[in-house]
Amino acid sequence: MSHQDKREKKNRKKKTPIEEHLGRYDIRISGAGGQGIISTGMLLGEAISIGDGKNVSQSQSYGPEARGGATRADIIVSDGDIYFPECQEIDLLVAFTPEAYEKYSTAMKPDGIIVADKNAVNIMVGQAKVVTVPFIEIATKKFKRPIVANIIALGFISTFLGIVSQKSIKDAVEDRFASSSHLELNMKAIEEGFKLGREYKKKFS
Amino acid sequence: MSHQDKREKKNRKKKTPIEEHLGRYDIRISGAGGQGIISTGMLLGEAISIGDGKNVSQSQSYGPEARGGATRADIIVSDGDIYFPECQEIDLLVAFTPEAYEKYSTAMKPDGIIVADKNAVNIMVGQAKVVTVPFIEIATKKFKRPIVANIIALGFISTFLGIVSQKSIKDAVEDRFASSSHLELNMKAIEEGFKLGREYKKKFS
Amino acid sequence: MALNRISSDGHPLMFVQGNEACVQGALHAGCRFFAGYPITPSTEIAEGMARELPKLGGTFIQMEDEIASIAAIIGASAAGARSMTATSGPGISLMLENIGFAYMIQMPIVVVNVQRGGPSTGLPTKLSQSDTMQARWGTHGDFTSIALAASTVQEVYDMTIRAFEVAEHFSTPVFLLLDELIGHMREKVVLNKHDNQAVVKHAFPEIPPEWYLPYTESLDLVSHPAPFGKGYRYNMTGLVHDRAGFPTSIPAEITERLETLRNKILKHKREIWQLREYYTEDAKYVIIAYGSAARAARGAVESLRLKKTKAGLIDLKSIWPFPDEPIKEILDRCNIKSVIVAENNMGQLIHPVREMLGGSVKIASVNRYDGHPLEPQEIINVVKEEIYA
Amino acid sequence: MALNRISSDGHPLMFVQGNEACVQGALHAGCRFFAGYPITPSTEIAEGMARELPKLGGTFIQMEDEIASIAAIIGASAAGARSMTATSGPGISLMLENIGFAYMIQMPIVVVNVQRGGPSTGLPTKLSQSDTMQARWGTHGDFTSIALAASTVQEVYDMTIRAFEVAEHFSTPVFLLLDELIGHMREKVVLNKHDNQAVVKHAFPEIPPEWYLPYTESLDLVSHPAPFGKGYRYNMTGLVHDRAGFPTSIPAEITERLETLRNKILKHKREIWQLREYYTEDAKYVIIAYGSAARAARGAVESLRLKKTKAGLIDLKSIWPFPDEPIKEILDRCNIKSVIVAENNMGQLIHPVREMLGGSVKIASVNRYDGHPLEPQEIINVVKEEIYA
Amino acid sequence: MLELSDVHRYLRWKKRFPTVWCPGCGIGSIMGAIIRAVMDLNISKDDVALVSGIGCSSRMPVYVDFNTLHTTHGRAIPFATGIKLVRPDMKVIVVSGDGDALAIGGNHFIHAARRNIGITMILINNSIYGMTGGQVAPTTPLGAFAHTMPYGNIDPDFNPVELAMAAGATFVARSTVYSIVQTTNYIKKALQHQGFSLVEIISQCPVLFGRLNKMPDPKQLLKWQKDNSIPLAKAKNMSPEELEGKIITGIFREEDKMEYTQRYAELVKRVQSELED
Amino acid sequence: MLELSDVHRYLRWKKRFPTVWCPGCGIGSIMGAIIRAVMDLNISKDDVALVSGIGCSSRMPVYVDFNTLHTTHGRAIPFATGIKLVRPDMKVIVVSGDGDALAIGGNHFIHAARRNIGITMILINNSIYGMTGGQVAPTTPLGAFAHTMPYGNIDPDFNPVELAMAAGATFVARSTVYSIVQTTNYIKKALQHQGFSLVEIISQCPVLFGRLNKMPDPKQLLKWQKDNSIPLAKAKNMSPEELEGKIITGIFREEDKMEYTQRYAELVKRVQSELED
Amino acid sequence: MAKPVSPPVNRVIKSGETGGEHPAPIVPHFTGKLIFFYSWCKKCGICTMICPVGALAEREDKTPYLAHPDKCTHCSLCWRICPDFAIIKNPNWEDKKDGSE
Amino acid sequence: MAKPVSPPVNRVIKSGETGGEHPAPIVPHFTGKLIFFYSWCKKCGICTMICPVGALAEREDKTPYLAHPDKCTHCSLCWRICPDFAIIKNPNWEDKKDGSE
Ligand SMILES: Cc1ncc(C[n+]2csc(CCOP(=O)(O)OP(=O)(O)O)c2C)c(N)n1
Ligand SMILES: Cc1ncc(C[n+]2csc(CCOP(=O)(O)OP(=O)(O)O)c2C)c(N)n1
Ligand code: SF4
Ligand code: SF4
Ligand code: SF4
Ligand code: SF4
Ligand code: SF4
Ligand code: SF4
Ligand SMILES: [Mg+2]
Ligand SMILES: [Mg+2]
Repeated sequence: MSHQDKREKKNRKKKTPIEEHLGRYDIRISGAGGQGIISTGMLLGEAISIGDGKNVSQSQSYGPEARGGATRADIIVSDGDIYFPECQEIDLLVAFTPEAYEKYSTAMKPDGIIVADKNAVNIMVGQAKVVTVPFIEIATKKFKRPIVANIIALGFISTFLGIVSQKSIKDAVEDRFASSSHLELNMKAIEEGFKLGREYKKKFS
Repeated sequence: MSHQDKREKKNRKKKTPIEEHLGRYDIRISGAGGQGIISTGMLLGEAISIGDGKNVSQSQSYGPEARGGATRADIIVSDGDIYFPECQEIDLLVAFTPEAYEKYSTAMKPDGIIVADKNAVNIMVGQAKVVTVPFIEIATKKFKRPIVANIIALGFISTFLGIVSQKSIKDAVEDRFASSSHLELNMKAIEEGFKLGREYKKKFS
Repeated sequence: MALNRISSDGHPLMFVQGNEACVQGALHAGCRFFAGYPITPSTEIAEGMARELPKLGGTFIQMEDEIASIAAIIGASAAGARSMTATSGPGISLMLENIGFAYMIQMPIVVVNVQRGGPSTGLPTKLSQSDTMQARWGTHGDFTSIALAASTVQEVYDMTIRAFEVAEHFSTPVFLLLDELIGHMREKVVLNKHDNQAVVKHAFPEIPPEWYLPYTESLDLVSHPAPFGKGYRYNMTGLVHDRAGFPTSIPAEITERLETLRNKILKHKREIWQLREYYTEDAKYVIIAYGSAARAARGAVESLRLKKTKAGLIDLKSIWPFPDEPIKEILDRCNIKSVIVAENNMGQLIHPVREMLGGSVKIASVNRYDGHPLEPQEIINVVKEEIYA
Repeated sequence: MALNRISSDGHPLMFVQGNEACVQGALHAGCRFFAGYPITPSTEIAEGMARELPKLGGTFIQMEDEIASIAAIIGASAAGARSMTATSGPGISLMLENIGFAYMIQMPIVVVNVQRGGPSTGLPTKLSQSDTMQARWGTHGDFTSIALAASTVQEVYDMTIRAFEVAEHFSTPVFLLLDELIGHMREKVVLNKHDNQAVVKHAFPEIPPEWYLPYTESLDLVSHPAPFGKGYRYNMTGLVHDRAGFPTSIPAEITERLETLRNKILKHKREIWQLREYYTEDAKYVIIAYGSAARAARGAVESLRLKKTKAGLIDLKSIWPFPDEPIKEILDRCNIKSVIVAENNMGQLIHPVREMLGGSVKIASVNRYDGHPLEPQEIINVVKEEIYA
Repeated sequence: MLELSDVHRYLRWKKRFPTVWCPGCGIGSIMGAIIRAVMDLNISKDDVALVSGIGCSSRMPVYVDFNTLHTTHGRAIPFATGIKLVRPDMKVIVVSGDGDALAIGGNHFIHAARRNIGITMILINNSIYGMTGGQVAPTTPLGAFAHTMPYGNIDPDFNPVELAMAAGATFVARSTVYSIVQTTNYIKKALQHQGFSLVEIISQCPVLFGRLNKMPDPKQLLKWQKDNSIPLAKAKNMSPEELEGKIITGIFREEDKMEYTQRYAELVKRVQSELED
Repeated sequence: MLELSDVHRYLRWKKRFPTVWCPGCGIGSIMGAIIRAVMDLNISKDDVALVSGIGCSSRMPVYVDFNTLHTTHGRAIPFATGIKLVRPDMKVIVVSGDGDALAIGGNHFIHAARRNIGITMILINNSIYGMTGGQVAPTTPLGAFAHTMPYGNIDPDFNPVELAMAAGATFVARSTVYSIVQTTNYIKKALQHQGFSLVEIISQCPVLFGRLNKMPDPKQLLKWQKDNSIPLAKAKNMSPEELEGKIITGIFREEDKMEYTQRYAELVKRVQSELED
Repeated sequence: MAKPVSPPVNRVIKSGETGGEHPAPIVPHFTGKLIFFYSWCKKCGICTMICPVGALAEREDKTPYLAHPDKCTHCSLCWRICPDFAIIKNPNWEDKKDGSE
Repeated sequence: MAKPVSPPVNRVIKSGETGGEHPAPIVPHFTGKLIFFYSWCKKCGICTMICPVGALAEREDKTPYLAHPDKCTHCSLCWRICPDFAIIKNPNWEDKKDGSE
């Protein structure tokens, strides 16, 4: 076990009591470059922060070059101040690829939830609840644009988990695409997500 | 009195006892740019250091630009180590211009000696012995080259004051001009200086 | 429908990166000139300025390199524009000569350093605080630098405005030390909370041009050379110069001018110093940190306090001149057992801390330099070691 | 007849400037590549190299600027030549980025800084020691610098050779901190007293190229990348890299590599440290100084001793890493009442001295920064104040 | 029988591949051209030093099995100058992006050309700053978009070929990634040339320049290269207006003038022989 | 009736004179030409910014009664760029030595030319580094002596006029101190030109270049200027061999192209009007 | 003072931003005209575009293949332009008409 | 926080590398064609050299003077080339033939 791994083991997995206390909620969105991971994180962060009025810190990690899209966005939500801005134990992992799923599913909180694209889950990891949804498939088949998979996922987690209000996430998406020709597409995608989330919620509860 | 002047007054004029002790002898050669002041200092320093085997530190002060010839060369001679490498109280001032004479003649040791070009001395300052010699006139009239005034002066102080041996200063000048077409001229000039020095010595003693 | 981007007390809200907050702060402070050269992780500041300045009639220019960038903002400042550049370590290293020139001619500029891992090209996309000492000692010669810092995105906005304030007030370059994490992190920012007059325009000289000396300081020792092209023709030079701006080689004058350059800042350190304290009243273990490291430290302190450990934090908002007196005052007040310096580097702030405290207090340090932020638990571990030491 | 330029024990003698002694030292140490850009007061070093190197088949090149100069000597060193540059403050400021690169790729080079007054263009023809801290903290990022110093012309010769020795041994850049006074002062120098083997050529790698890793350090932690073009093809980069020279972003590896860069020097500080003591055995007042300031201090000490004042001097020959342990050992041995730091600047070395001594010893300082050398009497005055304090 | 192909023998294929470059980026093709030029000329890998600055293009040293040096942004040429002066027998290649070579590194570029030092410079011109994410370069056409030119570029661009010639370069050529065979040939000629040689290669950055300028597919950019290239001979008969926005390709100068390290070697010989007298 | 002469009104004559320049140095003559050009054009002193780097030539700011900025070595142009961008209405003059402009400052020079920013650059070419005491400059002729070329210069020199034109400068002229009237006229034209203008003036440094190259008397150097100057029109009919070592004088380019601050102003107008929509 | 370089310390850390080892481009015994190293191919499509005779085509997942081997003249363009060294001419292919590599 | 600039402190130090004040180039009432400010003249000789009609000459101490006033055409060359602003055309001179300055 390398020095770093040890350090990780020692530090990474513990949320400080005060953070528990303040109701810190750690979300990680992960996938491949080009899947719009960062903008998904931004939209979710903005919706929860500006829309729902909670404290949010959103950060991401880049590869050794600036230009490569980051493939991991962290959104920390809390009622109090947020100190450490990266996920420690993950409450919610949204994974779009098998790599993302495998890499981070071990960092989950015992009662954490993984929302994964259907194609992302090959093996099951015991620790956390896993919900697989065919985001990419729907995006490709229904919308002819794989890129909207992340918007669908945003809608999904809103209605499925309630961590962001439907209004806020919808407003955030609307603001973002306000002057774009893709506005309608994205508004449809978010509605699709809402619908999916509601369906899954029924299924699981 | 400015801060600096005060500082000067406070520090400048005192030679530390150890330096007195070790027989420190402070020489300043001063004149105008283009009169070869630095090379005069170098030659004298080299002759005393390499030729006569004493400790010598030779330094100079430049104007705000590098290219302007310095108009002041200090040669500190000592049997022991030399710490402060600039003149403190001057034992010997060689002045080629009135400015040089006026500026530094006040910094003399009580028993210091000023060897000045004849044209350099307009007023007399009580403190030190002043010897005026028509170096430039001789250089111009006899050698048709005002620039050799400093070589004549070097010869002069050798025989007049004995602070550098005739052999050493002559060797130094010879080395310096060895591959120059002016060798003969300079050798004649140094001899002229020796002669002058001897004459003046007789006159004054 | 759109998100409601107005705060309850009527200020615009944004959910943005630290780098974007810096852009917003600069614009609010009246910055109307930006010259820069792209470099990770600061580039978004240049990009934001390129987008926003033309809207306000200000000027953005991407120069050929960092040397030209800093020169251009100094020139712009001399012509009367409030100006800024942003870069990272390698860019700062290149700018140093001209930053020294700005100290010498007393020109207000803001230089943002979004720090990344070094030395050399290092770790371009990873956070670091390893340019801390460079901000104090980077350029050659004797000079007195000012550096500010921020540990939240809101603070990036606030401290950018503050940097302009301080730069204008002392007529000197001011560093804003950020880092990759803060630069790229998104948080909510409330805009325009600051009075629009926050950054004071210095009164135009009242004396007639014939009598004007650009470096005639008022009693606070600060000079504010009049902008070029307004009828006050004078000289500025990087040589040591007199009050008229002309080179001098008079020793007493040199001494006096260099001392003024230093004292205008050192005699007013209290106006520059800023820090935030957390739980210091009764602390036995005080962490000193800034920027990203201070966030982790804050987490550590809250945690420790929950477990009844008397930990406290001093989160520095001004790094240089080093706020030794206020820190000492705090430590004197409380029940100090050890000081822990937490840094995302191999140990830099520890030097002035050691210098300040001498042997009087035990000093420990926690450092991380692998490109990742310090974590609260790492700091907690060190505090615990101190408890059992 | 010519002057006899051979010493009694058979060594050549010269009566030369410090800058010329530096040239002679470098040539003796095997320096065969010099790239530089003229700047007062270092220019004579470049001019000397331009004159001498072609005679020895070495290479002199005047580059377009200082950035190019330092790059060229690093490139030359990578190609196997012992190389050097010389400049002054403004030039150092420009070189810093690439000096950081040399730390990172572990390339031996010697950088001579003939210090002049700063900041900025400052006082180009006047002495100063105001780049002392810059030599420690100038470039961005965490790095560990080595800086040597000299206070006589003979020492300039000796310490130039020493600088090459240290650079080669630790495979890293070494600063030689001179100043205008020492650079332009003429004194007698005895040449070639040093063994010609003083600067060891590192053994060529013995392992076959397929197995070769440029940064596989021996137990002393130092790596000596093989010269280019000798069959060992590998990569060098300013990014944090692994032992093979390839960029890495593995946190544990980054930590380990940066620590090796630091520890190769810090674990062998004793091999670098050099200082000269005068009258320290029983001193109550110890002056700490280097370079020109140490000359004045020496005068002051001799003077004070004549008057029975127990003054002593530590004349530092190595500045960075700061020789704290040997200084402390000396102070512990003697009967110390105060330490006086004498500097031709506004106070730089005083920082590590304060950091080292904490509150244990009283520290006074004497500074001069008007372009003129400190004088013995100024130091004597401060010592006297300490006596009556 | 398992074996490496010829070209792969020149790669550090074990761990560094696939490269970091984006799909369809032209830099890899140029790397192939350099390798094939060296192979064709039978130059030993040990005798090649490949030096770069910082940028996507400047990542090449990691991948090729020469003596490789990945330096600081814009400074590859002076590093290479040091190497060449110490080892005039080695082939010293500088690989540089357009920002690296012409923005921050412009001065070193013209001075190396002036000295006529025997360095072969491969200038990979993708009209943008790739590595930092799409800012304007001194080669970005007027009106094109970049993240620091969000309203369209207003900075006129350099013509690197003219600049190099005005500075004194003795071999100057331009080609495109699309014309990969020609590119390889020019590199070969450049490597054989005594003196400073420049090969400017128009390359594609689909991910940044392309996306920002409505040509996100590398194929579109290659087609653009093809459609806009005009051979020098033909261009000579065209008006400046007709040539507006075109890529003139060809060898612009190939001149016999003493190379710098040779000049220096002669100086040494002269000085040393005078010493002997 | 005691009064100042016209030209002296433009000098900071009270304390700074005589200048630091050596007897017979051409820099003072060029300063006179600049002043006379400004006077002739009736430009207010308040509207002129004179910016320099470091060098003998760069000492000019001390002496003239404009808004003067004496910056760091080689960097005058980017400082001036900042001033010009903030005050497009001002006449911004850069005075630069050949080392300052072409060695350390070469990059800024070509980039200002590329942008075509409205700065007038007076390049004082004395073929040497004066201030630091006579080292080789990028303009020192092959074979000439300098303290860092003790065996005769082996570095080929730049042709600043060609370099500026290749980089994009829109007004480019060359003159000599000897032809002081022509010099003044070129400066006048340069000051009236919209866009980047370069006037290269061959000047004499008797004390360093002269002494090291057997022309210690300024009169010799002026005569050399006179004897070797060839007007552009005449030069066009001469072969490169005939022109070897000659000073071609004249206006090489005078072109109408949009100036950079105007271009920027248009951008602002466009962006702001889009905002209003 | 100086010590000779000692043999390498035996703790080489597996390095690399690309993460781990990738299949080497070893030429298998294969009889086609061209060999594709699909583990290196980034599916950029430029080989297919450049082929002057249209011998290449892309599969649904964008990987290129020699769709019309008979058309291929071994003109070298595809393997020369492939930025990822993912195509070579099969060295075992017996076709002496062309030998541009 | 910011304070307005106060009036200049009354301790201006006399500055200057050239040391002290030099005689100002004030035009005296003088009737020659040219006026020389000898305190600024550095005796470089280039005015004498440049004069196209040979109107100037040097004294033994190298100072120039208008040796042949009648020859002088007020062509302006000498005062234009003088690097030290040590020559001007006498503004009081009544000669309307030429007015180049
Ligand atoms: C001193 C310094 N400034 C800026 C940077 C950031 N930087 C890295 S690469 C680059 C430009 C890349 O553009 P180009 O040279 O065209 O190469 P490309 O990536 O397009 O191949 C910049 C500005 C740096 N690394 N160092
Ligand atoms: C960064 C830096 N490097 C070097 C110098 C030293 N320096 C001052 S002027 C100068 C060159 C002067 O030559 P040039 O520009 O031709 O001007 P001249 O003196 O000939 O008019 C140099 C190298 C400096 N001041 N700053
Ligand atoms: S960003 Fe552009 S230049 Fe860089 S690798 Fe990607 S496509 Fe190539
Ligand atoms: S050194 Fe040369 S350029 Fe400088 S002032 Fe003297 S003559 Fe003029
Ligand atoms: S060019 Fe190369 S990388 Fe691109 S699709 Fe073809 S084989 Fe794959
Ligand atoms: S070798 Fe030529 S013909 Fe054959 S597939 Fe490749 S490009 Fe087409
Ligand atoms: S004005 Fe003309 S003619 Fe008269 S002296 Fe001067 S140069 Fe001669
Ligand atoms: S040109 Fe001027 S400085 Fe020279 S001699 Fe004539 S008047 Fe005197
Ligand atoms: Mg590019
Ligand atoms: Mg010059």
